[in-house]
Amino acid sequence: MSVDTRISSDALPVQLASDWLHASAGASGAVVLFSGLVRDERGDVSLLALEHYPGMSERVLAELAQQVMAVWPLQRVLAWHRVGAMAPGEVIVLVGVASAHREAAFEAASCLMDLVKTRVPLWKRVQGAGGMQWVDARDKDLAAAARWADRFPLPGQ
Amino acid sequence: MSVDTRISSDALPVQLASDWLHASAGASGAVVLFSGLVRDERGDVSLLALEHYPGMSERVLAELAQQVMAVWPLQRVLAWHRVGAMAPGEVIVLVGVASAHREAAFEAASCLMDLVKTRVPLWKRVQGAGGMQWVDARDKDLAAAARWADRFPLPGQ
Amino acid sequence: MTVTVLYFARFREQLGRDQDTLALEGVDTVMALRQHLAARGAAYADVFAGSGPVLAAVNEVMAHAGTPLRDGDVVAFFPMLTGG
Amino acid sequence: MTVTVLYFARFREQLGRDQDTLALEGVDTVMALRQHLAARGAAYADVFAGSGPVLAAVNEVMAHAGTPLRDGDVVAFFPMLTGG
Repeated sequence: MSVDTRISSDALPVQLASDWLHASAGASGAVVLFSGLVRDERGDVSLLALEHYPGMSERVLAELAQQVMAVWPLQRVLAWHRVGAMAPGEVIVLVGVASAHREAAFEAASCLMDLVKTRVPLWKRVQGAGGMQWVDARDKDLAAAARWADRFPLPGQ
Repeated sequence: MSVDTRISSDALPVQLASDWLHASAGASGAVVLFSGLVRDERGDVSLLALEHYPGMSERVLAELAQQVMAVWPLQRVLAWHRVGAMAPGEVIVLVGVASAHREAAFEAASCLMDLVKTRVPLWKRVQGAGGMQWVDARDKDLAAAARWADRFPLPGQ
Repeated sequence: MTVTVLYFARFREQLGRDQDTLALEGVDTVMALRQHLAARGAAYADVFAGSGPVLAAVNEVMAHAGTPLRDGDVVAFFPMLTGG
Repeated sequence: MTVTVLYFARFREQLGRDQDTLALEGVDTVMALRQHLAARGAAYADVFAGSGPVLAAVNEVMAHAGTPLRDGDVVAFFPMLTGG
């Protein structure tokens, strides 16, 4: 069992992520890899910038990956998130898992994405016609993350 | 909107599939790629062989991909299936989609895999300690596919 | 009429052949063809009158028991699908 | 006691700064600190007494209104998270 998480201001190498997940082949029968990309919104977005809370973002991302590993039978979990400035079409986030079973693989990858969107201290803004604008949290993302609330209780002091 | 399906006796190139799905980036915000691999079952399986019904297998796979494209808002759908002899760790099947939204991407990819498992004329056997054995259909796969029965009615004359 | 019958996977192995070309009289549905085949001998009876599920396609489209047969049809019989 | 307060994203921009180091008396929870900050001026009032949600972390762990503060703590305030 192996977890690889990182926050990076460099372009995320999709192939490296894919290769690492496939390297547990034999034990694993299923690999699911999700890529989140900067959408151009039909030309309305020319740049996306992601701010994070250095230190906390890395720690939370690693904890979420470990928690997902504890809920589903997974051989590998990967979560790489980019920060800084990105152009449309570039990869913002890679989340992937390797598992013996495809149901677990799909569910775990989907869950980890929902948690990454709502629990890692990251904030997005986009450069469009009206200048640089902070992106609002979407109710849909909060609802998606709420599905996992019982298995992934929010930390808090 | 673009669909790429194939049945092949050659090794499936994961990177090529990934690259093709990511090439709709900009319009797409989400790529999900599933790889199904030959499991070694802790050493019990040394070889897997897949037989198909040539002609029908290609046609059904292409139809399923088109049907999935019609149900979810997808830019690209890919379904590549290998036939013939394979070793543990090798890729049996690649199913992937590119979409504007991750919920659609996860759901469509998961659905297409369920359909590929139960509707394409393919039969698996494995070489183990007891010789070459045909693999039985799993109730779990049939139940997973049944989830989509209303949106994907079975064809029939 | 004449139909081509294809056998796949376990059925092909049990029958020791991958196809038959049959001249038929009064066999006009998939179910009737299956009964006709079951009477051809022990191996055929095992496949077509046994307890395991028998799937059929006519001209590469999934068929059911009542699917009608016409001259020149290609009928395939096979066990449950196990791809992916 | 002394706490370091960090501001992220929209809050950082609204305040025109990314942190403050504050010497505090009788401010012993996250909510008390938030009220203390809201009284520091117009921009602070907009952020800390406005209508938008304010999230907080104490020493890099998500906190709530009642989370106690201790000397040397690092308290971060930020809007809703929008990664992924």
